[in-house]
Amino acid sequence: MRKMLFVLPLLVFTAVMFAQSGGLASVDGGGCFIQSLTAEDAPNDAGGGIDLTWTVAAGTALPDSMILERFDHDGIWSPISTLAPASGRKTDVGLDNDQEYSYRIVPFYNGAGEEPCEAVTAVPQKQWIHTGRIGMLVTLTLISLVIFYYIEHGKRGGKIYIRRIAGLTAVEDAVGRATEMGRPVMYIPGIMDMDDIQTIASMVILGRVAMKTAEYGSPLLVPTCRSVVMSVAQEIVKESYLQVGRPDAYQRESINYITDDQFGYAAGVDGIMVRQRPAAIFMLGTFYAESLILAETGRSVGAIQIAGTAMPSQIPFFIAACDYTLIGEELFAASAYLSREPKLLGSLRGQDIAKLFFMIVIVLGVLTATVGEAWEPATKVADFLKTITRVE
Amino acid sequence: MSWEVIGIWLGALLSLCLYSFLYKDNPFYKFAEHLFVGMSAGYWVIYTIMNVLIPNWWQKLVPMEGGFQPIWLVPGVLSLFMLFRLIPKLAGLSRLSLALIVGTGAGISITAMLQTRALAQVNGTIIALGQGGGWFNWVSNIIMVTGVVCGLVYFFFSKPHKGVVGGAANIGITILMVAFGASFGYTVMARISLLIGQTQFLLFEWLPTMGIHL
Amino acid sequence: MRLAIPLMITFVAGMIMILQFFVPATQPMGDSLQEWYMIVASAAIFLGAVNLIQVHTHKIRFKLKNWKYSPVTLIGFAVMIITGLVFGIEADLPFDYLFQQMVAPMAATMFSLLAFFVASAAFRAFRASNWRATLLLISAFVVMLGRVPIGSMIWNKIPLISEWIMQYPNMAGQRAVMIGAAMGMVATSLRMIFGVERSYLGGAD
Amino acid sequence: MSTFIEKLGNLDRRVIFVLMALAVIIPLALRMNLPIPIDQGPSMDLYNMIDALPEGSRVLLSFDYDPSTMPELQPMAIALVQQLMTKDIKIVSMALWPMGVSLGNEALIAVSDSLGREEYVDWVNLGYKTGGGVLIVRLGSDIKSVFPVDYDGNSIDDMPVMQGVNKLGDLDMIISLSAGEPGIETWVMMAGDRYNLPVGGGCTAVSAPQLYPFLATGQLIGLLGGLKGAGDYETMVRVGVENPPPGIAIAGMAAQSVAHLVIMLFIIIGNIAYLSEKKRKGGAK
Repeated sequence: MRKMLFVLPLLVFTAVMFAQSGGLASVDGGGCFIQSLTAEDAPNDAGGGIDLTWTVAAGTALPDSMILERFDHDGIWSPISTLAPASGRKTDVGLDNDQEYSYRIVPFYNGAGEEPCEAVTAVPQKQWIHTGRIGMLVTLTLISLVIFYYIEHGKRGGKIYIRRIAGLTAVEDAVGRATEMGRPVMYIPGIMDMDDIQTIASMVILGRVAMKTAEYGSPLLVPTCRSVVMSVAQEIVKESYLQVGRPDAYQRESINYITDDQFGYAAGVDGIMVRQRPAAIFMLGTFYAESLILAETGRSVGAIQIAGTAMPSQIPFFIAACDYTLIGEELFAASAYLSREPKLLGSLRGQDIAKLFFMIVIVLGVLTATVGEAWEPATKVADFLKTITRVE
Repeated sequence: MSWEVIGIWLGALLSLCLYSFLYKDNPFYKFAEHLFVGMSAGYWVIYTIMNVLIPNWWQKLVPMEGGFQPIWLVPGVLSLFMLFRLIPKLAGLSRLSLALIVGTGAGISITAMLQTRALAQVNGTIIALGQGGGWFNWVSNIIMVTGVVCGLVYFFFSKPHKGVVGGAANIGITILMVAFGASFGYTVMARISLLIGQTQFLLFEWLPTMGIHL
Repeated sequence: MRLAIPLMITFVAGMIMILQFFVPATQPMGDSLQEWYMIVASAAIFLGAVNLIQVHTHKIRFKLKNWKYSPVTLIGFAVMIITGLVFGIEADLPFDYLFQQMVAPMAATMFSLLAFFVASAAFRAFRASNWRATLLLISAFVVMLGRVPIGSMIWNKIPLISEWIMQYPNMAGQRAVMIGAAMGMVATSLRMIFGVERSYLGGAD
Repeated sequence: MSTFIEKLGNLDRRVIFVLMALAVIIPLALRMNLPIPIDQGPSMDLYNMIDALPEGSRVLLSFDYDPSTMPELQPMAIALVQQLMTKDIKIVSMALWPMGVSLGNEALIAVSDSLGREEYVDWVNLGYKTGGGVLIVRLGSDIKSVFPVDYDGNSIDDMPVMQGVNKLGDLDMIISLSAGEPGIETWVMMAGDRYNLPVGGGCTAVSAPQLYPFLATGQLIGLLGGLKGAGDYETMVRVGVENPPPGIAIAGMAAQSVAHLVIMLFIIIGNIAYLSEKKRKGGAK
């Protein structure tokens, strides 16, 4: 429950939604070719930026070029940029926070500078809340609360149902079959590094699969595309073999690094497949184009293949070439499904509630937007929902 | 014989070695595969040193204009800890580096995924069903919205897929299948493009070196 | 206890990255953290390099199956490292030449194998075994036709139908997958940051 | 008879491989040429969006691919550069993929020479830096700190094309030619959404479906998908241009068509075999 306390600071941020405008300075040109020049603190930044906008008066002779000048605490006007002689906007960056800066525009006719227009002043400041992301902050806070609530609920022994996931019920059979045939099991954790969430999910599943191969006593091959993934995989598999009481069966050398290169990796793994002929192949993690190269070769050596990825573009290939495919979120449900750990089941329940929330937002939004075409006030709801889901 | 021609021959012969895999595993493929693995691994090591470690770390630790920035020792030490994996006694220290990688990755993912993959997509789905006008757009928009909602129902794990939920999940998986079929069909072209590219190389760059002009 | 410090680092790093997204004032902190993380993640490649050398020298020493090819890997690796260190990586020098003339064509060849695999996978998998498989088959078929000029020569509505499939059912499916997967990623990331999931550190709990 | 058809259903995949190879080699070797009708849609949107940019606008062109996806993306690069330079739009180019720099440079130099444009005045290639999304965020606050010098090592401070360009927000549009990640999606997430810049570009056909949702939400303003997109774009850019250079993509389209037909033929054969087997087994019951 303590973990939920972290949301408090987030809620405080949300509460301080007050506007933090650095003050808008603006002048009207009054006879100058610049009709108006405004300067204001650049919004939603870490400070050091001032937004300038200017419009050029219609009907006056346009200068050949214009120079934007800045007056800072050194006490001199210095040119910072050449502008095209048209209306425009510019953000001056790299300034010191909480210092006053003035700007003016000097017109150039035939190479000679003329009288500048009136100067404007602004003070750059850093912002403590990104105003375009408040809706998302609220959503993230709510989702986090729900997920942590159900994790706690699960830990305290609350009963949570989990539906059948075909690809995962097949894990045991696949490993068993490999043992019967006296052939190895291969586990491919995708081609991304440990900072990728799918790789992390894959590593957790690897722990479970390793327990099965340890129990059944079939060799487990884990070729990896990233060094860090290799060392994490070694650690996890070793731990699993230890837990099942078969530390003697753990073979560090069967978990190795191939190459960081996407297709070099595919070539290497294809080679291992045709030579070692694994009877079961798991492909879980982030995959790109190599997905089908691996899956078709695996298929050709007669392995049972269980694949899973959240990459929408690769799912169709896995479906076509593998016996079982975990689609999108099913990959993330796998660790809960295989381990039946209450906290993971709880987290899954939390994800479901979050999806339900999004479904309600969509349905409500669509209904009100549709009704809104005939009855104006309903659009307000739709607009509100669109606003909170918009993120800058 | 110029370096360019030698290069074309190297590329062409290695390509043919790899294509031989389509028939079956053979010594030519084994040779090319092993060479590919070794060379690409070497390439990435050099690449990492030259493009990441030197400009983004070393040159910040010891800037060219002189001075020494001790703060950059921190990532240096953490990198070293990562390599301690190789020394069993010190392997535990690599957990600190791993923790940094995983923590940063997780933190970036949360906001990026929620923003781009969830909220932006929900936002895009909130449309008026009559948008575009005409019965055809009504039907299309209804299919779209129902598809998204039912697709999400399919991903419900903690509710049995029975009754209404089961029905919706069924519609959901059906839409997903249509989507996957479409995505597969759309991709075929790209895959063939790659083969076209390689074939063009062999036909129009390699064959001419032997005096064969198509 | 041995996990306390790593878990704390994960928590702090994760929270900084979340914070810098919502609090502009903390962006510089987030930027530095990302640079550090990039350095540490990159430096780990040496672990892989050592492993590669170990695996192949082991194969050669014990004359394991196919050991005769291991020297090829080791020589390829050494040649790239040496040319890279001696000549640098600029264009038109040996390192770049070897990459352009050998590594790049091999990558392109492996990639192009997909044209063959797509054909064999489509042939085998796209069978009208039940109505759902039939739908998958039809949508793949129509979109495939819509992508090439021949489709519109057969019937000029085919590209439109294919476009419609991409814009509506396909988009709906993609969105459902994306939103669902995003929830999985958010939940997994949260479990990482708050130390609920820690098996990746080696050893459950 | 039925047994022959059923045998076809279990055809050795190597037969398919041979036919696929022939389907590509023959049209290329004979230089078959089929006309390309242009689709309305995302390719046209991109064309129109660029066409509407005023002269002198600045566009960031990012080459986020490598030689393996050159067949699809290089023709796009050339066609886009052609359109931009013809319209006198300044190009600030860079790459999120290391190999993209030299590929991009080839396209830039080739077109720039043919149209008489000047490096540093009309275009610049900043080169490659690692970092993907992180890099983009840093470009968002300061381009010069990330790229103090361009690809050739010249300081970007003195370049006319970089005058007034300090951060991403100073540009008018971002175009990414992307073969994966980091690429167009990264630009959408890290630049488009954050700095409210229009993002468009081209991608391999494989990644196009997953970018469609971004088109619908307006996060992407236009998209060229694969060789077809490249072919369309080549055709559009060539309209009204005297003596256009030969299109690379158009040549490959014939091979595409034949190869597609072969695959579809196999799907049909597979299904006939499957159905006939099912029927026979059903009849035997």
